[in-house]
Amino acid sequence: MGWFLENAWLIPLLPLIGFAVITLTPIQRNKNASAWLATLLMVGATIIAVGTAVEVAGGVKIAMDGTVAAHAEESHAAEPAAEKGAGHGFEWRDPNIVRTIRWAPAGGDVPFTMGYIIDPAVAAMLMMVTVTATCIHLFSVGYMAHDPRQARFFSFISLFTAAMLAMVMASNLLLFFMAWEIMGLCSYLLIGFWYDKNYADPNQITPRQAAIKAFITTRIGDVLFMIGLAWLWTEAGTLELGAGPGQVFNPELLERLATTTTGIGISAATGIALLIFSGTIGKSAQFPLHVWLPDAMEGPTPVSALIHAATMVSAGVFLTARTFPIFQVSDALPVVATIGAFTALFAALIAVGQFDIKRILAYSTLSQLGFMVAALGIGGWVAAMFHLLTHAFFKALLFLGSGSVIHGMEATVGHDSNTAQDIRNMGGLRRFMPVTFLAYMAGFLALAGFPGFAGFWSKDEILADAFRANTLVWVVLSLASLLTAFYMTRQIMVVFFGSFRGHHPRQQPYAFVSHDDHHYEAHDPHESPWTMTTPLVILALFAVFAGVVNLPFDGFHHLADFFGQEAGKLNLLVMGISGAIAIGGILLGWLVYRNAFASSAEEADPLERMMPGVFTVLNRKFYFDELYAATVGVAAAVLARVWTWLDEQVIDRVVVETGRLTRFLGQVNFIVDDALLNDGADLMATGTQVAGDRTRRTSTGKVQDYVALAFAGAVVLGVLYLYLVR
Amino acid sequence: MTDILRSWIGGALPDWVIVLIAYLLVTTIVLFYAVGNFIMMVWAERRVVARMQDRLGPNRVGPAGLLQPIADAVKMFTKEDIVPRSADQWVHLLAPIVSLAPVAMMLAVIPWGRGWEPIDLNVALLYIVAVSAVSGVGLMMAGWGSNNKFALLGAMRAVAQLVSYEIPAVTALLTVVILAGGMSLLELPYMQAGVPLMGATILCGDAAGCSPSLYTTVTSFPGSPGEPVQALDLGLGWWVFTPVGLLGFIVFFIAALAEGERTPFDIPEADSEIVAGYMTEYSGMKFATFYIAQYILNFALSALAATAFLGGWQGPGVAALANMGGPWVHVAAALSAFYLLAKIWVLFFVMIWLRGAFPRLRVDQLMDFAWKLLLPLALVNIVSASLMVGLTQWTSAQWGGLLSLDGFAPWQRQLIAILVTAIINIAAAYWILSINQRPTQEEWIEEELVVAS
Amino acid sequence: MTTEIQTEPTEVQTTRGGVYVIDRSRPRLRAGQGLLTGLDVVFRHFRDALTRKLEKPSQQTGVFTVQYPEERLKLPEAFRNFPILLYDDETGHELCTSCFQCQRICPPQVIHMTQARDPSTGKPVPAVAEFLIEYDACMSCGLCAEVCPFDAIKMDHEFEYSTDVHGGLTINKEALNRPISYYEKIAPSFWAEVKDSAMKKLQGNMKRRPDLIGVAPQMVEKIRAKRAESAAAQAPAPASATPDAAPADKAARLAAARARAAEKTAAEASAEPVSESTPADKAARLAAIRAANAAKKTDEGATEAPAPTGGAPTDKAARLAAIRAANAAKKSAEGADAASAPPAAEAPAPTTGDAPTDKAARLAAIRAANAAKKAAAQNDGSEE
Amino acid sequence: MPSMTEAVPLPWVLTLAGALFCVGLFGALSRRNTVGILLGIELMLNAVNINLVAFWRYLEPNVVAGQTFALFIITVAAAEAAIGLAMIIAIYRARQTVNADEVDSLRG
Amino acid sequence: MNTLITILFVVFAAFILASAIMTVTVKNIVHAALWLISSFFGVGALYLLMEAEFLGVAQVLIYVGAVSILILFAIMLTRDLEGSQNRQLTPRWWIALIVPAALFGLLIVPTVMTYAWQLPPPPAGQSPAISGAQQIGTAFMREYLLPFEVAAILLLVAMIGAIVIAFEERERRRRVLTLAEQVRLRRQQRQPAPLPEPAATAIQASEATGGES
Repeated sequence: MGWFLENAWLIPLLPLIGFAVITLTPIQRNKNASAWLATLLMVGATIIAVGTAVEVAGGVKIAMDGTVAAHAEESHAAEPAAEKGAGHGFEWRDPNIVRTIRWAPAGGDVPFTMGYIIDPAVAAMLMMVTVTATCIHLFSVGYMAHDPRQARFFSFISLFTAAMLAMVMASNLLLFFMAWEIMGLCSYLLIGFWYDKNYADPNQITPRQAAIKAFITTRIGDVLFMIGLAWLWTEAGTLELGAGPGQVFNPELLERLATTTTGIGISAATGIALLIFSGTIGKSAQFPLHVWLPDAMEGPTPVSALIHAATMVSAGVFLTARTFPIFQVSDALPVVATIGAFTALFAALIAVGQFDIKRILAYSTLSQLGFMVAALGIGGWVAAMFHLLTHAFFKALLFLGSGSVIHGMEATVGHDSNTAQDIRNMGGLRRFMPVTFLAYMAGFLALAGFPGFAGFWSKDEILADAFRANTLVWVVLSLASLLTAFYMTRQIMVVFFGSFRGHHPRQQPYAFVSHDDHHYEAHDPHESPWTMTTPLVILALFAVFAGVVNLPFDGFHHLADFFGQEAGKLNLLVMGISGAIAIGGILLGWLVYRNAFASSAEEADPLERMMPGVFTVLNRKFYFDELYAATVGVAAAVLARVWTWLDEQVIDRVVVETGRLTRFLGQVNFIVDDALLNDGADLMATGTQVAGDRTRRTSTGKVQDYVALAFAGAVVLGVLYLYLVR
Repeated sequence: MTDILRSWIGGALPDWVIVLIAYLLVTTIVLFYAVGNFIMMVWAERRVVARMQDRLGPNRVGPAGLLQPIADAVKMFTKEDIVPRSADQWVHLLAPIVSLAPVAMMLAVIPWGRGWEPIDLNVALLYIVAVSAVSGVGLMMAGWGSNNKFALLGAMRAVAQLVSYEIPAVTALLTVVILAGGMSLLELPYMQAGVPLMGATILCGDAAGCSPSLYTTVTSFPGSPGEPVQALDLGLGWWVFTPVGLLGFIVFFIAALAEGERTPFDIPEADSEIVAGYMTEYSGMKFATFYIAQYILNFALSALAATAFLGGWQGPGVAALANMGGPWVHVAAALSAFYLLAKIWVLFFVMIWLRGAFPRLRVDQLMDFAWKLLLPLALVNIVSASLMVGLTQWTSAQWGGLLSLDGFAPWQRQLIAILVTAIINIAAAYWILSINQRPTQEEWIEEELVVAS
Repeated sequence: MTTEIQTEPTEVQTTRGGVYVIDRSRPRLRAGQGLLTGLDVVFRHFRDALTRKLEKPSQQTGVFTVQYPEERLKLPEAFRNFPILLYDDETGHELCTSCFQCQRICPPQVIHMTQARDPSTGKPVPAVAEFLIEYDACMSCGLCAEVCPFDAIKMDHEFEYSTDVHGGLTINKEALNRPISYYEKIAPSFWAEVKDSAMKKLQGNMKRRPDLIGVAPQMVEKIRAKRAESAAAQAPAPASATPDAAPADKAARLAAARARAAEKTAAEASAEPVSESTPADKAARLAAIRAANAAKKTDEGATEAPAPTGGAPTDKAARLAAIRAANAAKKSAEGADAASAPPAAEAPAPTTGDAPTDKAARLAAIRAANAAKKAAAQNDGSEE
Repeated sequence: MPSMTEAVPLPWVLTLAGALFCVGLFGALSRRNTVGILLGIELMLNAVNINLVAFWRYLEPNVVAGQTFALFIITVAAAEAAIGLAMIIAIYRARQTVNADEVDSLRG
Repeated sequence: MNTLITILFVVFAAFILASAIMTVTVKNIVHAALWLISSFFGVGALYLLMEAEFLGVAQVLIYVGAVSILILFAIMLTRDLEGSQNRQLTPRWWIALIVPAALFGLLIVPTVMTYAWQLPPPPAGQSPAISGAQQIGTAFMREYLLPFEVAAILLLVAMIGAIVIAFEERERRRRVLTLAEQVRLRRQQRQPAPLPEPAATAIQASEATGGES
């Protein structure tokens, strides 16, 4: 007992070893070897992570001195933490193991430490991350098989996985932030993985532009996050996670934070919480900073699945969940809820108007992350974590499925992402790719919230919490969930049903003239190799059955018990409504899209025919990119102009005028001097000149003379001190 | 030695006279030992190299040519001592002395046998390194004082080589310092008791029933420092058998070849290029002094390599004989001295062997080799050595609680450490060798074509 | 060592004999492997050199040193060092007919000889009276043996001639003579090629040689002893007049062979030589031969002799002739009586000098003396 | 065990160090050759080291600070020698001289 | 024994000072450097006398083994213009003599001699704990960690700086080819460029026509 907990540090270490080995050794010259090495190391990490989770579930706790205590049932898990209202039951539980080493002295009493901490939430996250990462590694072996930079790809995603796991396990917010930044770097590198790719359309965003955009956008949130950490450190003197003395969730400290009022009228806790939440906004692409995530789809599809659907973006949610005690004592929760709910609806609306299969999923991800954030905002901590886990599985599944679809489509329409990812060029794929279709259906039903699937249970729990806490939020989320079902049905209908249109794809407005794609026409889309379908099947199983870990019935709150938090209450009304919403959304989608694009890929979208204006707005993503370009971009340009003007017109002018004035004064002075003061001054000047001439000889330019003089001065001073002063 | 003299002479002389006599006696013995070895080395080198070239070598003077070095010495003594007119007289005169003296001083701290140690210096390793660095001054003096461009070139080459290869040599010796936890040379052979690879980590299970001829008392062994225990001892726990020691030994031995100006690195006296390097203007006894200095340096470096990595005087049977007590201790000492001498001669044979096999390097190759190959390997080896010490000797408290090996038996910890260091060293060696590979033909052809055009 | 690089050599037969082929191709070497391979090769040489000698050409390792004084390599048949003269084992007759071919072709001009004359008639016979070779200047080119039409001169295998005295390396006929069986032993196939023609020519020459002329000096004693034996057995016969006049020592024999006037020979020969066979002695003999040759030439052109003295003497014979002519002129002026006295007085002077460093001077002196003597004698003869 | 502290008074050692320092200073001030100046500076550094070691030995033999700082000074001396000689070589390349009194761009 | 140590100290001191004076006065700069080395040796011996073994050995290693070699190298790289017959002292060497003499006579000697040194009492029985190499190493890793790191960085910076300052830009460094490489290069240069194979051209042609049709 306890071996897995003791050696949990191996979990991030194994992918890190993979990264180091692939990067530093000649194994990088062999594509297959590097891919399989990374995958096998991930399998190892998965085994340890699952073992860790099992041990945590078994209640094993290891104290600092190494004594192992195994109790099957924690006593305090049963008793409700506090009767603060629905869902506000989060309470920091003692972790199962904490192991730290000191690595840098800090100004305060507590030095900075590095180490890992494992509690149920971490264990669940570890399991989720490792399982999805392993599946995606395996998927990538097939998906990236023909890429010349395969070794680099595996090195990057290994590094990313290591950073993500390290972040999850971090015992310390500083370490958390470091891993967070490494993830940001990996995200940048992987979005820009095909950095040499160019498009015919000059307005279409290229991978390298997307990478820069993602990096800079998230940087805004990260900087604010770091400021929040600095503030927290100033206030608390520590960044250790934990509720003990000298740790950030110490009740007295939280109390002090909540009562300290800053100059702008909010409490320190609120300020810190808002700043930390900025990190979440950046990383999880919440409303004002959401623009980078859809463009991040320019990266390889496994990257989209791993980083931009399952793990990294949910790290933002995890951040808020991790620092939830601070949020609890602050007034920031309404902000969180508002932003989350708004993003959920807003992104779902945009998703309706997209044609790129990956972008639809990307906006869906935004929307679902909005769900989680909103759930946190209304205090549904367990619901948020639950949805985070289930969403990771089925969204990774959907992305991998879309990757499989794209992989199949490329056989027909060529390696052009614009063509291969356009759902209008697909259709009827269920005949060609049965395994992908079935897995995709599982993911679709889970995401749409079809009763019985994983997404239904988790989303229902969020909705139930929202219904109890804030009706407005509930309404917004319900709308978003309806839209979710609708756009997913749209996608399914267009992609997998109907007739295959890929043999005559849409004409690209900027397509290259000489295509060498014509010889692909003969091919039909094909099913993907086993390395790609196996992860799909595994993840599909999760998508179907992952919900059972936390059914809203008494006695089935396994996850809540596991976390040691209060379980959500069963609300049959809400459950019925959400089930009806899901089924209604699917029916609506089926009605609208059952005959869409029946004739050709050039046909207009049915929704566009019904409401052309609205659809255009949705398709153009509410013109947010244009808005940012028009506001932030223009503001920056204007600011630059202003500074140029200031520099040229004001500062330079002042300098020039000062010069002129001085010159004028000088002329006046010259007259006075020449007429009045010349003789006496001449004498003085001559005297000075002679004196200077004499003095000048001491300045021989020879260093030795200067040193001799310096020492002579020292001797003189010393003699004065020794013989005269004393 | 002092004690023996005291017991012989007793109170007849004041104590400091006895100490002085003892010192002089030991110095004389050691120097005679070294010079005797020098003579045999000269003979052996000529004979062995001759055999490697399918010749017989000198075999006319004395039985099997054994008296050939004596004849050479007589010739050297009787040759005219020529000092070039434009040479710097004093510098020219002092140079051979300055290059021989430090070499002779190196012999002072080497343990020649079990209990046969001239001086116990607690910074002995550093002392040897420091003193051997002094001979560079002698070479520089020889090169400059001769007022000859070949001599100056040779001296510059010699000193550059000496300084460059000192770094890998010292770095390789640092692994020994890390393993031993100190810089004293006397402790090293005692620490290399035990069995190959595992060292003195196989403990006697039953304290009463362990044969003193097979088991020896070890005080500092991994796991429980300070408590004397009985460990299996065949006198073969040499560090060269562990991955760390092996890599360190290889690096140190190669660097020692360069420091002793042995053949692949005999660039300073490359006779086909710069006549005889810094020795160009020397003849007679001064030349012989340089010659002696060079061979004794080889001898001392071989002794150092043997002591640091090959167990020194340690060998099968020494501990058993010493455990028998009484006069057997002296037998053990003699046997141990023989072991050390045998190791030195094996190393010297390898030097001759290399001379028979390899051509001379170019200067740039020499520097590349030191800085791009030996030094990285030695640095990696330091990491390995630290890991080895940590894995075999640290408690979990010293690891910050991250790695707990407290419950393991010493031999298990040793095994883990050997596996880990072997992996690190092999991977590093492979990596460093692969990045140092010569460019393929296409690459350099391209480069040269660019240069040519 | 993973790669075995030194495969055993295989012998391949070609039209010109067997060739040993060693396969040195090897797979690509990784870093450091080449060094180890080199060490391996060297160690194999070391090991084998301790245990075995290099004997076959196919063998690549083993000691190849030959410890020379104790061990010697078998010399090949065609090995050549210095020339020797051959004589017939049975009859003792030398193969040399004194044809002067070798003397002419010798690049360093170290071969000197005089032709034997019939003492009774004074006519030259196809045999050599004295034959000298200066080994110290010989360059072992073998041209003399090449040109010899009678296969009389051959190249020897003996090469250990080192000495600290140059003059000791001027070898006379007795020292040069070897029996044919000796040469047959060192070069059997070469001798077999020429044996028949050489013996045939020898038979022809022997017929033209009166008495013991042309017999190797070693054999002369033997033959003479045999004859004396047979004569003693029969009766004191008047058959041999010459033996009385010929003294036992070599110089006397040389003089006997050289002299044309029988009555003068004995007296001169006894006066000229010195007791020991010093280098000077040999040098004197050499000078005598040269002078004799020169004199022989003056036989042919006595009237022309003064002419070259006016011009620059470019050729050795001419120079000798000039000296001789000068001396002869002097001697003829002094008179016939004194002609024999000064040479006899002069000749010992250089020979008794205990450090004859200047060979040339000595040679010139002897040569001049002898030439004068000969010229005087000849002048007497011709004037009378 | 006899020791230096009993045999030699501390002021002797300090005087030796001071004399060495002054000799070094003289060398640094008077040499024309730049390398000679460097030699003088090395002597001065050695004098300081002698002082440090002497204070350690006589006053605080249980504290390692004296030796530690002597080692730091040795380090600094090594760095100084490397940089100084590099500068000398650079000056020599630029001006073909190593004479300190010819390098006087600072002259007023 | 104390007398012996006193004598040794005096000898060492005289040796150090004599070598130092020779260093600063001797004409030939190489001789000066050699005298400096002997002075270093004397200081090392003094350290040993003061029972600072590690420091003594380090002195020999660093000063004699490295710094002086460096100095000798520098002298030999810059020496050819500096004949030993040139004037070795600056014209104002008397100033340079007065200042150190005043420093020594007026400041150092009076201060050292008159100050009341608070020497600790001689230990009774055993000698005081002398810190050896191990203690120094521990000190470097504990309380002097920061200075230690700074010294390391200083050395690194000095090394890089020395290289940068003294680096001589060459036109282009050319690798010296071995004989085998030269032969191979020649052979390759001699070979004409390989002609395109007829089969390949045929295929290209057919492709071209196929593309047109």
